[in-house]
Formats: sequence, C-alpha cells, structure tokens
Amino acid sequence: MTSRTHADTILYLDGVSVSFDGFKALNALSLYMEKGEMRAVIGPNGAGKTTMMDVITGKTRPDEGKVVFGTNTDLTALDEPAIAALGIGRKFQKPTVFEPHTVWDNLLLALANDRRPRFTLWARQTGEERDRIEAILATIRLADQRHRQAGNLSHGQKQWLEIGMLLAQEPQLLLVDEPVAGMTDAETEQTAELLREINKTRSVVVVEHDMHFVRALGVKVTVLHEGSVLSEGTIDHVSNDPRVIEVYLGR
Amino acid sequence: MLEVKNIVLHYGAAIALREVSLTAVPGEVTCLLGRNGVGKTSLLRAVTGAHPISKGAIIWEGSDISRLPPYERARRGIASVPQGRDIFPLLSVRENLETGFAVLPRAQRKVSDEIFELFPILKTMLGRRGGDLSGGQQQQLAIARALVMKPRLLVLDEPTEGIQPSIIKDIGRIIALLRSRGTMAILLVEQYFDFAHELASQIVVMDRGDIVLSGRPDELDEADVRRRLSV
Amino acid sequence: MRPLLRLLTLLAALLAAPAWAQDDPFAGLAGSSFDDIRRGIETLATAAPPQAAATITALQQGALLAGPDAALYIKTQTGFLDARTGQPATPDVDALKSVRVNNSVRRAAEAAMGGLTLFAPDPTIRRSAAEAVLKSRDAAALPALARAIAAEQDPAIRTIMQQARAAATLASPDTSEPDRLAAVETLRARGDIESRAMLASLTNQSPAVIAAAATAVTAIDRMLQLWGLVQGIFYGLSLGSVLLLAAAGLAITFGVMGVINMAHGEMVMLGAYTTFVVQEVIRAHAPFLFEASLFIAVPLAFLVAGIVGIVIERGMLRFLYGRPLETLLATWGLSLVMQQTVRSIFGASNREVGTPAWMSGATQWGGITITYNRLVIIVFAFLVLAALMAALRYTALGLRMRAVTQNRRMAAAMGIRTPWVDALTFGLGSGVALSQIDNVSPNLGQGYIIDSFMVVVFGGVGNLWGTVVSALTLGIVNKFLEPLAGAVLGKITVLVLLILFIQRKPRGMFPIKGRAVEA
Amino acid sequence: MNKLPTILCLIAILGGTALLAFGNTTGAVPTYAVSLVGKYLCYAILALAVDLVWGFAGILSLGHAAFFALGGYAMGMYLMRQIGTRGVYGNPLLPDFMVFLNWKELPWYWTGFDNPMFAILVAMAAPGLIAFIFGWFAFRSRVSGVYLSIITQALTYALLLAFFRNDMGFGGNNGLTDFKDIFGFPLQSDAVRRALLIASALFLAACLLAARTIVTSRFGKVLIAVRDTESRTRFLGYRPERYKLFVFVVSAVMAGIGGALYVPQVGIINPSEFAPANSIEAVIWVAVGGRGTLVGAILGAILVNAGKTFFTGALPEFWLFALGALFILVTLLLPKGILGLFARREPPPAAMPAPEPAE
Repeated sequence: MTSRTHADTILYLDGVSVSFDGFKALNALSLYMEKGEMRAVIGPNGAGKTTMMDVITGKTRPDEGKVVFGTNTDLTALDEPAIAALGIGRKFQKPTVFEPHTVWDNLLLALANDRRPRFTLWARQTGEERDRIEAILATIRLADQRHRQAGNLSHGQKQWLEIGMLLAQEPQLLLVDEPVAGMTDAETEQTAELLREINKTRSVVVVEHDMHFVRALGVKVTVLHEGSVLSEGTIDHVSNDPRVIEVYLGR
Repeated sequence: MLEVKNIVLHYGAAIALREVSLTAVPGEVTCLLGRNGVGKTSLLRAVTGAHPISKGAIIWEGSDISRLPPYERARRGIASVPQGRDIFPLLSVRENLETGFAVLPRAQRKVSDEIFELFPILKTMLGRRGGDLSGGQQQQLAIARALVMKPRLLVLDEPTEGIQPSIIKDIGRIIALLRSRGTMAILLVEQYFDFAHELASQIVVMDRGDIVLSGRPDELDEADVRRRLSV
Repeated sequence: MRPLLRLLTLLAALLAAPAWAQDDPFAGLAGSSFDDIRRGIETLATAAPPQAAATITALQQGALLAGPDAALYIKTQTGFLDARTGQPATPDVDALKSVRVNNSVRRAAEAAMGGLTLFAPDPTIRRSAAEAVLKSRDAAALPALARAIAAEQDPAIRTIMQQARAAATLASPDTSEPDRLAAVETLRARGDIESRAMLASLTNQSPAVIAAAATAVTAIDRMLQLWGLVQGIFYGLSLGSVLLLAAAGLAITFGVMGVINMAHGEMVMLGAYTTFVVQEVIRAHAPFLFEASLFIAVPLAFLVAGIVGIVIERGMLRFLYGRPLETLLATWGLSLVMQQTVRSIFGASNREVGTPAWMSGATQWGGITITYNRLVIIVFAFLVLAALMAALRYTALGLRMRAVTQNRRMAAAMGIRTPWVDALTFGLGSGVALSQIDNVSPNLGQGYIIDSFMVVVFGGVGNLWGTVVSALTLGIVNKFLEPLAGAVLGKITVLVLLILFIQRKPRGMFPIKGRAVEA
Repeated sequence: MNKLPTILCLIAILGGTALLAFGNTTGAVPTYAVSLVGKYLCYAILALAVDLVWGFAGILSLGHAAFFALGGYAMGMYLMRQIGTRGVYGNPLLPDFMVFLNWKELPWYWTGFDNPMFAILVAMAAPGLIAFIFGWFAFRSRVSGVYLSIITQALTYALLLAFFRNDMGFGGNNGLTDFKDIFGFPLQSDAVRRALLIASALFLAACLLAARTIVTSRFGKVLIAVRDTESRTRFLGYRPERYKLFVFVVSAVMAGIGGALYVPQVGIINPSEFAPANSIEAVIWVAVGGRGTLVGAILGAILVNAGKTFFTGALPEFWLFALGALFILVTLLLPKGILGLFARREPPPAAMPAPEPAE
C-alpha cells in the first residue's frame, strides 16, 4: 500500500520492469487507473503494451515492481486463473475464441460460475444462465449466429464474441488488446460504441494502434515507449506532445 | 519495373487489400502513405511474398512473380526491410549481413566497403549480437543487410518508426543517394509525411485496403493528403 | 617364515664363508657340496659383480662348468667363456665338470636372479624385477636393493625400488623403528591395493609403527576411493559420449527444427549397418584394410544416414511442419518400416562388427584403467561435436540454418531457400546419428530413442551445449547408480529422476530464454 | 456431438457379441474366434481411453499401454492365486515362479488377491493412482505437448524395466501365466470364454457411454477448450491442470479395466505389455478411426487388430511394413481418420491466421 492507492483505485502499477534475455520489455512502468475509468494505451511496436497486459493478468511475472488491483490485492503473487477469478478479464490481440464450440457454448463457458471440474461435470444449464447469454448475444449482435461454430465466424464477429465472453465473466476490469484490428469502418464505430456502453459499469483498458478509433473513444490516453510512459492526457494533449510526434505519430 | 495489378489479399476472413494496383520504377521512390491498418504493410507482404494474394498479379521485370516463394523473389533482386526490423537476434552483426550472400554468386560474397561508408556505426559492432543493438542501430543494420543483396527493388516498411531524429536524417540521406543512382526501384511505406514528401517521386495514399489518391508530390494537394492521414 | 629362513641361511653363509670368498665372490660356485654352491650363489648375488647374472643363468641351465683352481667357465654353443670376465677362454675340456644343481640350489639361484635383475641394462626388466621384489617382501634383497637404488638413473624405477625396500624393511626383523616408520610412509605414498594389504597385515611391529600403518591404511583407502571415483567418471564419460553421439543429431532435428524424429534410432542403426557392410566387404576383398575400416565406415555411415534423412524430410516431414505430434506418429511408422527392411535384408539376428586391434587393450593411468575403446569413443564423440559446432558456426550452410531457425520469414526474405535448408539440416541431424562400435541388429535403434530424447530434453531444447552437459551428466549418474542399485534399477532411477526433473523444469537445464521463445 | 454414431456403435458391439456368443453355443463359431473378438474389444477399451485424453484433452499419451498392463497384472495376480496347488510345484502358498526363485513367503503386496473383487478394484486403482501422481506433477508444472508425450513414454519404459526384474515379485520376464480358474469356473471352458466376451462388450459399452457423457458435459466443453486454447481458459478462470488430471485418471482407470478383461482371455500377462511400441500402436488405432470421435477409436482398434491377425497369419513378414505404412499414410493423408471421411462438411473452417498484429 502506498499513499497513492485509495478506495477509488482499480489498478495501480508501480515501477514494473520485465526483461527478456537482456531486452527490457517494461522499464519501471508506473500507471494508475481509477474505478470506472476507460483508458486508451497507445505506442509503437515493442513499446511494451502487450507485456503490460501479460503482467496484469499473471502471464508474465515482473522482475521488479508491484501491481495492485482494487485497494490492496497484489497481483504479482497470483496466477492467471486466480486473477481472472478476482474480476479481471482479457481480450487478446488475436481473437481467441473456442473455435470448435458454438457461439452459445463459448458464452456459456465464459459465464461467471464455479470453475471447478466437480461443478462443470454435473452442471445443467439453468434458465438464469440462458437469460444472461441471450442478453449478451443481443449486446454483441450475434443473436442470430448463436448456433454457429465460433471458428466459422468472420473476423469481426470473433472479435465481438470475445468481447461478449469478457462481459459474461462480469469482470470489474477489462483489458482489451487491439479490438478493431481488421474491422471495417462500420464495425469499428460499433465497437467503440460497445466499449463505451461497457464502460458505464466497468473499468476498461484499451490497447490500440488505430488513432481514429482512440479519438472516437474520447478517453484519457497513455503513450508507452520503450517500456515506460512517455506521455499521458487527452487525445489532443498527447497528439500535440512533441515527443509523441517524434517517436510514434510522425509527420 | 514492378507492376502490381488489381491484387486482393485476405487474412482469414478479413480482407486487407481490395483490387490494389501500383507501379514502381528504377530511380524512383514510390511512397505509400496512410493511417495505421489501411493495408500498407499488406501490400509490401504481397510484393515480397510473405503473404499470398487471392487475386491479381505482381509483375516484376516482365514476369509474373505472384506465385513464387519469397526466397525466389529475393533471388530476383527484391530485398526488404520489414517493419520491426526482424534482425536475427542471436547472429552477430557480421553474420546478419552475411545472410544476404545467399542470393549472390560465390565470387561476389563480400560485404562491400561502401556499406560501411553508408553505415560507419556497423563497422564498429561487427561482433555484437544483432539482438543487443539499439532500435536505431538495428534499423541501419536491416537496411545494410538488404543492400548486401545488391537488390534492384528495395522495400522499406516504416524505417523511421520509433527511431531518433538524427538517424532518421541519415536514413533519408541514404534513400536519396540510392534513388539518385537510378538502378534501384524503392517502395517506401511511411506515416511520417515530411520524410516521405521529401523523398518520394510518387505518392500513393491508402485507406481501408484501397488506394484513394496517387500522383507526383507536386501534383498532389498537400492539405488533402494530410487530411487523409490525420486522426 | 621363508624370508626369515633365507636370511638365516644367508647370515650363516656369510659367517661360514672362507677368507677368499671376500675377494672372489665366484669361488663358492666351484665348491663341491650343494651347500657350498648354494652359499656361493648367495655370496655372488650379494656382491653382484657384472658377470654374476650370466653366471647364475648358466648354472640354472646346466651350462656352468668348474675347472681346476676354482676356475669357472660358461659353455656356449660355440665354445667357452670365462665366467668371471665373460671373455672367451679355452680350458682343458677333460678337466671340466658341471656344477651340480639340486632343488635348494635352484631356489637359491632363482632368488639371486630376482635381486640381480635389478641391475639389468634393460629398464623394463629392472622395473619388473623391482615389482617382483616388492611383492615378495624379501628381506634378503635389502643389500641388493640398496645398491640398485644407488645405481638407478630412472626416477620411476627408483621409486619402485624404494617402495620394494620399504616392504622389505618392514619384513625384516632387524631394522630400526625410524626406518620402519619411513618405510610405512613410502608405502603409503604408493597408495595401491598392494601396499594397503602389506600395511594392513603387518606383524611383530612396535606400537608406533602399527599406529602409523593404520593411519596410512586409512589414507590409502581414501586415495583408492578417489581413484575409484575417477574411474567411475571415466566410465560415465564414455557412456555419456555414446549418448551424446546418439543425441547430438536429435538436438538438431528436434531442438532446432522441432521435428520429433522417432526414427532417429533407426538412423543410428543405418550407420551401424554401414559399418558392418564396410567390414564385410573389407574382410572379403581387402583384409589388410581391416584396421582402417572405421575410417572408411564412419564417413560412409554419415552419408548414408544423411541422405536417408534428406529423403525423409522431402518425402514426408515437410508436409507435417508445425504438427509435432504428427511427425512423432509418422516417423514412428517409418522406424517400423526401416527395421523390417533391414531385417529382410540382413536377417533378424545379431551380426558381428569387429573391433580393430588398435581399439582393444588398455593402459594404466594413476589408479585407473583406461580401455582404448572407451577412450576412442570419448575422443570421437568430441570430434564429432566439434565438427558439428564448427559446421554450424563457420560454414555458409550453418549460418543459413541458424538464420532459418531464428526467423524463418526473414530468412526467406533474404533469399535463403528455406526448404533446402530444412532438408539439409535434417540430413545433417540424421547423419550425425552415430553409434558405438558394437554388434548390429535390426532393433539396435530402439535402445537409443528414449535415452536420446531424454538427453535433449534434459539439456534444454535448441541448445547444443546443453545437450553435451546433459549427455555427460546422465552418463556419469548412470554409472554411479549402477553399482549402488544394479544396472536395471539404476536406469529406472535415472528415468524417474528425469521425469521429476522435466516436471520441475520443463525447458531443461539450459533453456533458451527470450522473446523468440515466448512467441 | 452427434448421437447417431454412438447408437450405431452400441448396437454393433452388443448385437455382434450376442450373435457370436449364440453362434458359439450352436457350434457355428469356434471358441478361438470368441476369444479373439473378446481381445479386440479389450483393445477397443484401451483405444477409447487413449482417445479420451488425446482427442479431447490434447494429451498424446505414449504410455497408456502401461495402465492397461497394470490392470492386467492385477487380474493376473488374482488368477495366479486361483491356481492353488495345481502349479508345477504344487505349493499351496506360493505361485510357481516364487517357488522357483526360492521365496519363502508371499510378498505383502500379493495379499488380498485371492479375492476377485479386490483384484478388480486394484486393476482400476493402481493405474488410476499412478496416473494421478504422474498427472499431478506434470499438469501442474505445465508440461505439455511433445514433452509430455516423451515422459509418458519414459514412464512406461521405466515400468517395463521394473517388471522385467525377478525380485519385483511379478514373475519377471515370463510374467504370470498357466491360469486355471476364474471365479471358480475353468478358464478354458467355452462358457467362460463366452462370458468373458460378453463382459468385455458390456464394459466397452459402459466405457463408451461414460466417455460420451464426460465429453458432452460442460466439463467436456471446457476440456475441448483446454485442448485447443489452454491459455485462454486460464484467463477465463479455469484451472486446466485439474481438468486434465481428472480425465487422465479416468482414462487410466478405463485402460486398467481393459487390461483386466484382456488377461483371462489371452491367458498370459508379461512385461512386454509395457513396451513403448504397444502404447504407440494404441495411438494409431485412434488415429486410424478418427481422433476425438470415441466411436472412431473403437472402430480403429478393431480394424487394425483384425488386419494384424490377418497379416501375421497370411504374410508375417509384411505386417510391420503394413503397420508402419499405416502410421505414415494416416498422418499424411487421413488426419481425421476414417470417421473424418464421413464428417458433415462445414463451411470452410477459419484456420487461416488472424490479422498480423501490426500494420
């Protein structure tokens, strides 16, 4: 606990460093997010965006620093399932859905529930579960695709299904990695809208390359460069920051 | 001369290029501009053979190379400097350069002094591992490595991304020098308008997998181009 | 009690010797009684003039003749020699009579020769004489030893003589305590089983000597244990080298290319059969080449297995890249086909592969025995490994192989023909599947496959040095577990330990770290 | 999962077995054929067990024959105790091989094997326990893929070496054989043979139903998700190691049952059953029939073994060539096995790579 963490904090990274074979993927990264906030994270390739997500979700253990979730839970001591159980959901850069399963089953497996084998072995689908899945299907606009195999969905549909799975988990914090890569304009608009909708009840971190999309989100932006924060502020603030222009935006 | 004719490229179900055409001529820099995610890198991948195209043709020096594997294209004189540099991390700088020998006849397998004149920094780090170099040094190594192949088409993908300004200037000078020799066609992908504008013989602006504007830099309305790049 | 008896007789002989015996050590041999002759031999041996050995040898062969005035002659095939000078002589043949020999004389002659050969001009004879005296612990040899030590030039032989003297000193009843203590030290320095036995079996000694001997025995035991350890390490290294030879190729095909080649053992088998065929051809057509057969067979084995490897890669594996579990099944099927093919051609039984003479035998180094075939396999394994590493590091193909493994897409963009490199890499990995020189059978490869995979996985995939360390470690661990647990249980223990190890460190001892692996 | 193949398969197993058994009572079917088919059905249980872990959890076990053999040994020990004084040495207390090795008393781990229920319990518990210990270590430390396959192979190899030892007390090289009775009935009688065939069919049917229940439950859906995208399930809060462990143990128990039914029908169990080759062969049965289909595993086991019986009789030299070629051809040309040929064609699967990260 440090003085900066208080009741309104959802996530606090303090001096987090990660290195792979001499290469510093994260270099004393510090970041602070309030409950209910949506944050966009941008930066050039290799700036450490994905590594930051890995550290928060327990996939990678930092060499130094700490990651605090909520008021006082240290995430660095926990593994992925434990962190997921705390209420942190993650959407991957490459959409990862369970391809052999139907859209419905994908959501069913994601629903917040007992995750232990002894439960899943005997579990029968309840009416309440059905209602929740229906609601999510409506939100992600895949209601008429419910019986299709997830592997056969279009790229944009998979991205949405994965967001839907995230919602089904009912997390407090969502980490969303490049949600609009490979989407059409219309899909991108709808995704921005969807994320804003989600943000009404949950905190969200969005990693994105597409500045257009980031602008459409209209939230505070953090620019990462070489594993630490280069600039932070509104989209206009960071896009006028000479250092950001130099290393990332160009022109 | 490189002629790209109506190519379509898919990543799985997602479409990245929709019937794109362009040409690149020796002695000229053809510059692709556009925001993130509009298909610039996909176009380069189609040219170098890193990703197959679903439709269209790629004609290089008179023959269709669109079904050839990437190494065959390299042997026909196409060298690339990919985004992210793709330096071989565990090979030394010298070995990285020597990977370019694969396309040369045995007698020509030597890193010419000219390359070290262009990139003096590399000469001092021949024994270092590629992965240990800084981003800017890696970028220079990547260009030098491509030049070892003595290419007739050089494909560069955002060579200025994440690089400090002094090195960007060096890289600009080198591209200008290569252009002035007239033996090499250069295909350059950029987001950095001023850099591109200065070097380009021809500017091609892409958006959503399509070419939306193209022409000589002096023919194009700069404000229009900038508007299409803005966020 | 024999030494004591002999000593007494020697003393008696010295006391009884007439005055002339002091001037002419040969005189006693011309005596008439067996006792005289026996004492004469002992006198001669003690004095040890240059001709003594030749004279006693002649006596033993019945070629020593005595003439008037105690003259002595040695009969040769061509004539006579004066026994005292060794110069040709022309005695009156009729006046000569043989010096007679009975059992006690014969024994005395033998004992005397033992001491006298300490002075032989040939160093190997001197050495074995010294060893013989050491073993006999004969106190009677003490004077001869003293002179031999003074005269000896070769320090190694002198050391043995000193050790022999030490043994004799301890055996002799009338040596001083300080001498005995020094003798204990000398034997302790020798430090082998023999000296340990001598020190452990001392009788009639003063307490100080017994205490010193006991300390020395403990010290020798420690020493012997140490040598045992070194010997075990040597055996382990040779076993490890066999593992290394089998696994080095796998480290390339599995570690570098990600192909689970279950037919790798069959590559070893192909190499072994190549050796067999080469030897058969040599036996039939050019037997004089047999000693060189390995120099012909090894490169051929490399080529045969390498070419088969390339064919496998082109014909099968290239369709299976990125599906490691399926390469496993397909290559297993291939291994069955290869075994059956070899069985159809060469029969199912064991066929003999001969070991060239230069590979048999052994040498002693300190307290350990080094057998040549084990030494050869160690040297050979390291040569192969050095060649492999040099090929990867310094040749154009090696550079391309490394480039392809680090970044396949970029390597292709540099104009490297990746399919070719794949085929050649697999060929190289298959080619270095070499084995020890042993009899061959179609199932030979089966014995290697699990061990080789264990070596590669234990060492850390993609790391040739890791493979080396792992092969040698496993070899040594195996050899040390064997005496403790028996061969089979030792092997089981190693397997179980490995299973536990892999579960603790799934990437092996020396994992390659970094982004390339994470991806 | 489609119900139809399972139903057809159950009808074929039970119906076919009933026909055979009836044919045998009338003399139309020779008894050796009854035992042969019984043996195939035991192999089919093993194949089912392999498919359960390989097809649905992605665990390519190259050591499943070890569980089969452990079950077999447990049953073999019971059958040894049934011999009583009818052995060559007529020793009332010790089996022949112990008398031969000069053992004075029965080792402690042989106690209780006079009781068939105990033996059957051990035939299930021993493989289950070993699978549990092994899996607990392996899955928790995230050993997977090829590494897991290699260490399962090492496991069975270690057991092979161990059971070859005389002082293990399991008959060493020769194993356990010369059985006389089972449950008090003579093992060689036609009626017992028929009963064993029917028991095998019933157990196979039960295992098929159990496996199907598992893989179609929500647990099974998680398992398939783990197989394809293990890390994703972790980020959803599942602990894949628990799922794998459960199914691995169930599968080992199933293989043990198969082994226990196998031994009385072939009359012998020896260490060669632990040979790594046996485990790999079981994998190819599954691959031939169709991985991840359950019914395909049964089909593959029966077809390949029928082929083996035919070949080893007609063209003994040819069998290994055929088996080897089968491995190669199935992996190269028929990655989904025989059942894959009949699978309903779905619209093109999205196996293509998703967009590359950066543009």
